[in-house]
Amino acid sequence: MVSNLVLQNVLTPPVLFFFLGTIAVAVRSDLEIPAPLPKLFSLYLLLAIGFKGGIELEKSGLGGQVLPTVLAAIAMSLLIPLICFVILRLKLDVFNSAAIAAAYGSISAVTFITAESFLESQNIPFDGFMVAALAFMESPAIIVGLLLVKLFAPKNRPNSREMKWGAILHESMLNGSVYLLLGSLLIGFLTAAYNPGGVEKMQPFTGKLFYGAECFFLLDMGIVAAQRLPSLKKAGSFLIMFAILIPLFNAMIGVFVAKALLLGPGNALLFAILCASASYLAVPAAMRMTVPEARASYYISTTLGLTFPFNIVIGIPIYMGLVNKIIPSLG
Amino acid sequence: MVSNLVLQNVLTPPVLFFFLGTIAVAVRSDLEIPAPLPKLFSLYLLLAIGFKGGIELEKSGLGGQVLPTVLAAIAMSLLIPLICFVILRLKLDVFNSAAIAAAYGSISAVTFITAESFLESQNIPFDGFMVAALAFMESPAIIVGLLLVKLFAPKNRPNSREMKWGAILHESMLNGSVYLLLGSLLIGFLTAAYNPGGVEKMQPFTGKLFYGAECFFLLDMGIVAAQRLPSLKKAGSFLIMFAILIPLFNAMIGVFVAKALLLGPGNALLFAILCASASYLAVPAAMRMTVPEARASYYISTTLGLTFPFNIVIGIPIYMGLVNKIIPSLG
Amino acid sequence: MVSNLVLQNVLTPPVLFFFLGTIAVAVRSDLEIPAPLPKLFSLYLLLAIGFKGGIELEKSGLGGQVLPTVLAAIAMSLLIPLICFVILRLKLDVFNSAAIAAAYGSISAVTFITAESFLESQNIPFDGFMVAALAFMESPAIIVGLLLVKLFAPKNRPNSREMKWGAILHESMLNGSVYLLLGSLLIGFLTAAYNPGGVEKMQPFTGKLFYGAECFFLLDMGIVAAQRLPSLKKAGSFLIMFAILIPLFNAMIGVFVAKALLLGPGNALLFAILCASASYLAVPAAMRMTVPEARASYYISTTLGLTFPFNIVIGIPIYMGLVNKIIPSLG
Amino acid sequence: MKRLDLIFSERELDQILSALEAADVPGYTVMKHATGKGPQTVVSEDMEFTGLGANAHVIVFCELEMINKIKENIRSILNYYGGVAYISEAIEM
Amino acid sequence: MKRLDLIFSERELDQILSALEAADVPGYTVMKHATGKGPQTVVSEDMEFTGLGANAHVIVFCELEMINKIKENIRSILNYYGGVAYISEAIEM
Amino acid sequence: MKRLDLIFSERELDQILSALEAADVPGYTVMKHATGKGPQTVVSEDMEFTGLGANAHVIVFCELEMINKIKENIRSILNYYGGVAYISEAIEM
Ligand SMILES: Nc1ncnc2c1ncn2[C@@H]1O[C@H](COP(=O)(O)O)[C@@H](O)[C@H]1O
Ligand SMILES: Nc1ncnc2c1ncn2[C@@H]1O[C@H](COP(=O)(O)O)[C@@H](O)[C@H]1O
Ligand SMILES: Nc1ncnc2c1ncn2[C@@H]1O[C@H](COP(=O)(O)O)[C@@H](O)[C@H]1O
Ligand code: NA
Ligand code: NA
Ligand code: NA
Repeated sequence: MVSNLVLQNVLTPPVLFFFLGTIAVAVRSDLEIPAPLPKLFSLYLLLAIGFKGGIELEKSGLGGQVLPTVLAAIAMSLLIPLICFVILRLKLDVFNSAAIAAAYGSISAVTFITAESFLESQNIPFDGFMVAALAFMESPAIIVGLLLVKLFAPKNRPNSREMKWGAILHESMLNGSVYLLLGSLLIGFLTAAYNPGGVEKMQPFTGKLFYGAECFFLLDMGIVAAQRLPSLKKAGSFLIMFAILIPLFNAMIGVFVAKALLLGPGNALLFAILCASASYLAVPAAMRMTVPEARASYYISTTLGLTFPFNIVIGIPIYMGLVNKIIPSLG
Repeated sequence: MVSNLVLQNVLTPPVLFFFLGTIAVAVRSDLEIPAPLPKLFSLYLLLAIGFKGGIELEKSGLGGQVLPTVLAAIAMSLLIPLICFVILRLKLDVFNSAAIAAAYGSISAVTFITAESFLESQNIPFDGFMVAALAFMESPAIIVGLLLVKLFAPKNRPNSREMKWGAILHESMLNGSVYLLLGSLLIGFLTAAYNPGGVEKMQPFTGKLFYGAECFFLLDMGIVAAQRLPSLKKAGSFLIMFAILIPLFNAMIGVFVAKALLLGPGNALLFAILCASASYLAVPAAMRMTVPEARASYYISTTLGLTFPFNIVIGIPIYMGLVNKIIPSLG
Repeated sequence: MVSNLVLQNVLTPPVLFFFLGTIAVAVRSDLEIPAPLPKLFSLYLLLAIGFKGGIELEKSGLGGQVLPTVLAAIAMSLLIPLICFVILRLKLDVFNSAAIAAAYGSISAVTFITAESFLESQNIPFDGFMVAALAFMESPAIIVGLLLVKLFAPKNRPNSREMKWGAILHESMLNGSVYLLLGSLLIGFLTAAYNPGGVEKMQPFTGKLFYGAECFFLLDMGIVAAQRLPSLKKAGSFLIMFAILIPLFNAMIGVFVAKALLLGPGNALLFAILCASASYLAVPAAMRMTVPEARASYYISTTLGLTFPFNIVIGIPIYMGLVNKIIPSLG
Repeated sequence: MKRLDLIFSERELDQILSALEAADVPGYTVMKHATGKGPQTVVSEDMEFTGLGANAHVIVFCELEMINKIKENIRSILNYYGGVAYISEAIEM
Repeated sequence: MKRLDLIFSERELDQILSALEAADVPGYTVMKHATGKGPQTVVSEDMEFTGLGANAHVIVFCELEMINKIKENIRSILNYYGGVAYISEAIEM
Repeated sequence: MKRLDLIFSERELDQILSALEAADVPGYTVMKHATGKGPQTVVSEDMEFTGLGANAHVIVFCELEMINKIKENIRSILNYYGGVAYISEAIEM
C-alpha cells in the first residue's frame, strides 16, 4: 500500500517537475533558472503560505487543537536538535554537529507544501493552522543550535567573536524567511479579521497561482538538489545515512506526538513532515553568521541534497502509511 | 471619522505589506527583494494600469467629464511645480529646487493604485478614465522643471551641456515608465475597440493578479522607503516639512478643482492623490540626465522616503475625509 | 482579404505589445526589461506550452492524425535545412550556411503561440497535439546542421575540436529549452493520465496566465528584435532577402504537406508556421558550442531581427490566407 | 598594455561606450548592477528600480596611446556626471 | 594610488563596508552575485537562494596609507569568515 | 603574486573552470552577466535569453608558475571560442 502511495505521489506535477530538474543535472542539460528567479519563487511561496495560514488561523481561532499543536511543534523543534546533536557528535566536531542539528530541528516550507499538495490529491482534509506550527518551528531550533555551540565549543574561540544573546535572537527571529513567513501570517490574520474583501482580492495571487509556482520552484529545487550530490559524497557515508534515517526517525516521533494530540490523519502527516524536514533557508543563514567554523557544505548538502528529495519523493507517502497504521481515520 | 478611515486604510493588505517592509529595515531583518525583481513588479504594474485604463477609456469615450478632467490634471502638473519652486527657493539653489518641484508636479502610480484599492475596500465607485489623467501628468512637470533650470540657472553652466529642446522633450515623453504607461493605455484602448476577446484573455494577468502583485511590490517599497530615511535626516528639517505639508496643500487644491469639475467622491480622491503624490520613477531619471547639479538624494529621499509613505498610510484617508466634507456624495 | 487578416492580427494585444517594444527602440526610449526577466518568461512559456500540449496529447492519444503529423514535422525539419543550405551556400561559407540552415529548420515557440492566439481570436479550432510536432522539430534540424559541417567543412578544422556524435546528440536533445519543452510535455501527459486533479490545479498558472505573460514577453521580443536590426544591415541584402523569402517558401511547402495530411485549417496554419519560423533559442546555443566558426550575429539577426517579426506581424495572416485558399474549411 | 577601469552611473553607459567606440578601442567589457559610494554620491541596489539606476563598471585593455586618445572625452563626461577612471599595468597572457 | 580588491561572502558586506566607511575611504564599488572557489569554500550561483548567498567583490581605489589604516580590521573579518584581499598599483586617468 | 583576468562567453565557463581546477589554482572568482565587445563579437544583455548567453569575467590570484601551467590550455580555448586573458601584478593585503 505504501508503494502505491509512493507511485501516486511521484505522479503529481510538483514531484514530476522536481525529477525534471534532477534529471537535467544528471544528463548535463544546460537548463538553468538564473538567480534571482529562484528567490522570487521562494519569497512568493513564503508570502503565500503565511498569508493563507493567517486567514485559516483567524477562522479557527486559537482554541481547540491549535495551541497544543503549536506548543508541541515548538517542543519538537527544541528536542530534535538535541537528539541529532548526540548522534552527530559520534563522528563530527561540536560546530558541525550543532549546525546540522539545528537544521534538522527546523523545517522546510517547500517540503510542507508538497505534503499539503499530496493530501489534496488524496482528498485527505487538513487544517490551515498547521502553518502556524510551521512558522514557529524555525527559530527555536536555531537558538538550540547556538546554545549547543556556546556550551560545548572549545573555549579557545576568539573572544571578540563571542556570541551575544542579542545576535542569537536576532539571527533566529529576524532572518528574512522567518520574518516574511511570520509577517505574512499576521497580515493574513488581520486581513481576514478586518477586511474580508481583501482576502478575496488576494486569492488569485496567493491561492490560485500557488500550485503552478510550487511546480516551477520544485523544478529549480531539483536542479539545486542534484548539484549538491557531489559534495554529499565528500561528506561521507555517516552523513549520508544520517540524512535518510533521521527524517524517518523524527517522522515516527512526530506521528506518535500527533496521535497524543488527537490530530486527524491530514494534520498528523503535516506534523510528521515538520519533524522530518530540515531547513536550508533560515538555519544556514544563521549558522553562516554565528558558527562560521561549521562547514556550510555539510549542512547544505545533507538537508538539500538528500533529506529534501527523500522527503518529497518517498518520505511523504511512507509517513502517510505510518499515519494510516497508527492513527485511525475519522472518516 | 478621519482616524477611523486611517485605521481602515492601514488594515488593508497593501498597506500592511508596506509596513512589513519598513519594519524589516527598522529591526534590521535581512529580508531583501533583490534586483531586478522590483523592476519586474514595477513594469507589470505600469503595463496593467495602462491596459486597464485604456479599456475603461474606450468604454467611457472622451466625452463627459473625461476631457475636462484630463486637461485640468495637466494644468495641475504645470502649476504645482511653480508653487513648489517658489517655496523651495527659500532654502535651496535653482537646480535642487527645480528638480524637486518637478517631482511633486508629477505623480506616483503606486500611490494612485493604493488609493484605488482604498476606494474599492470602501465600496466607493470611481472611473477608469482617471488613469488617463495619471498618464498625462508625468511629462508636463518634467518640462516645467527643465524650463525653470533653463530660465533661472546661473549662466555659467558649461556651454557644451546646454539643454536642447529635443533632449527635454525626449526625456519627458520617452522615459521608460511614461512610455510603457501611455503605450499600454493605447493598447488597452485598441484592444477594447477591435478585439474584445483579447480583453477577456488579458483579464487574469492584468486584472486578477493585480492586487497581489501590488502587495508584493509595496513590501519592497516599504523596504526602499525605510532605507531612504537616513539620507532624509541629512536633507534637513526644511525638506522634511516640505515633504509632508506640500502633499496636504496640493491635495486640498486638488479637491477644490475636482469639485469645480463636478467629479464624484471617488474620482475626486483620485484627482487629489494625483496632485499630492510625487514621482520617484520618471522624474529622477529625467533630472539625473539633464540636471546633474541637483542632488539625487534630495529628490529621492523626499518623494520616496517621506511623501510616498505619508500618502499611502495617512494621506489617502485624510484626503478622503476632505472630499467627504467638500463634495457632497451623490448616493 | 489577407490585408484584412493582417489588420486583425495587428490589433491583438500580443502583436501590439511587440510593436510597443520595437517602437521603444526606434524612438530611443529607455524602456528595458533587464536580465534575467526575459528568461523567466521564456522558461515559463516553454513549461506552459509543454504542459498544455502533454494534456492534449493524452486526450487525443497517438492515433488519428497525430503520428503522421509529428512524423511529417520531423521530416520537414530535416528537409528545410538542406534546402536552405543550398541557397545560403551561394553567398556564404559552409559554417555560416549550416548554422543558419539549422536555425530555419528548427522552430520558434513564441511564433507558434502567437499563431495559436491568432487562431483563437479568429475562432478557428486547432489541436493540442501540434505542440508535440513543435517539440520534435527542434533537435533534428540541429543534427542536420552539424552533419552539414561535418561533411562539407574544410578539412583543416583543428583535430582536437573534431565533432563527436555524443556531443552532437547532447547539444541537440539536451539543450535547456528543448529539454524543458519535452519534459513538460511528458509531465503534462502523465498528469492528465494519472492525476486529473493536478491538471485542474495547474490551470491558473499554465492556462489563465498564459496570454498575459505572452504579451509581456512579446514586449521584450520587440525590443530585442529591433536592437538586432543594425547588425542585420551589416549582414547584407542577401541575408535580408533570405530572412523574408524563405519563411514564405517554407510556409507554402508546409501548407501543401498539411493538405496531404488532411489537417484542418487551424492545424494547417500551425504546421505552416512551424516550417516558416526559425529558432533563436536552441539552435544558436548548439551552434555556438559546436560551430564557433559561424558568426552568431548572422543567425541571430536573421532569425530574431527579421524572420520573427515578419512571421508574427504579416506572416501569420498571409499563411492563413494561403490555408484558406488551398485547404477548404470543414465548417 | 594598460588596463582602464571606469566606474560611473549606468545612465551614462551609452555615452561612454560611444566615446570608446569612436576611438576604436580593441574591445571592452561592461559589468552592470554595481553599487558603491564616491565623493559625490551613494548608489544602492534598492534604487535600481527608480529612474536612477546603478553603476556600470567598464574594463578596457588597450595601449597607452589609445587611453590618451579617449582621455579628454571621457574625463569630461565623468566630471559632469560623476564617476572614476583608473589605469593600471597589464600584459596579455 | 592603490587598487584594493576584496572578495568575500555577501553576508559580511555590511561589516566590511562599515570598516571602509569608518576609515573614510574616498569611495568604493561593490559587485554582488559573484561566485567562486577558495581554499575554504565553494560558492555557486544555485546557492544564492539558500541563506548562504553569493560573494561580493569590492574595489577600492585609495592611497597606501588608507589601506594600512583598514588592513587590520578587514583582515580580522576575512580570517574569521573567509575571503581574499589583494592590492595592486593604479593611477588616476 | 599575479592577478589573471579572463573574459569569455559564459558557455565556455565549465571548460575554463575545469582547466583551472585541473591545475589546482588556489581559488577563483566568477562574475557572470558581463557584456562587451571584442575584435570578434558583440555581446549584449538582450541576447542573454537567446541560447548565446553573456560573458563571464573570471579573476584568479595566483603565482606566476601557476599561470604558466594553465596558459596553454586556456589559450587554446580562448583562441577557438574567443575571449581575452590579461595578467597584472598584485600583492596580498
Ligand atoms: N575611490 C573609489 N574606489 C572605488 N570606486 C569608487 C571610488 N570613488 C567612486 N567610486 C565609484 O564611482 C561611483 C561614482 O562616484 P561619484 O564620482 O561620487 O559619483 C561610485 O558610486 C562608486 O561606485
Ligand atoms: N586565489 C583566488 N583568486 C580569486 N578569488 C579567490 C581566490 N581565493 C578565494 N577567492 C574568492 O574568495 C571567496 C572566499 O574564499 P574562501 O577564503 O575560501 O572562503 C571564494 O569564493 C572566491 O570567490
Ligand atoms: N580589449 C578588451 N578589453 C576588455 N574586454 C575585452 C577586450 N577584448 C575583448 N574583450 C571581452 O572579451 C569578450 C570576447 O571577445 P572576442 O574575443 O571578440 O570574442 C568580449 O565580449 C569582451 O567582453
Ligand atoms: Na524538522
Ligand atoms: Na503631484
Ligand atoms: Na522552421
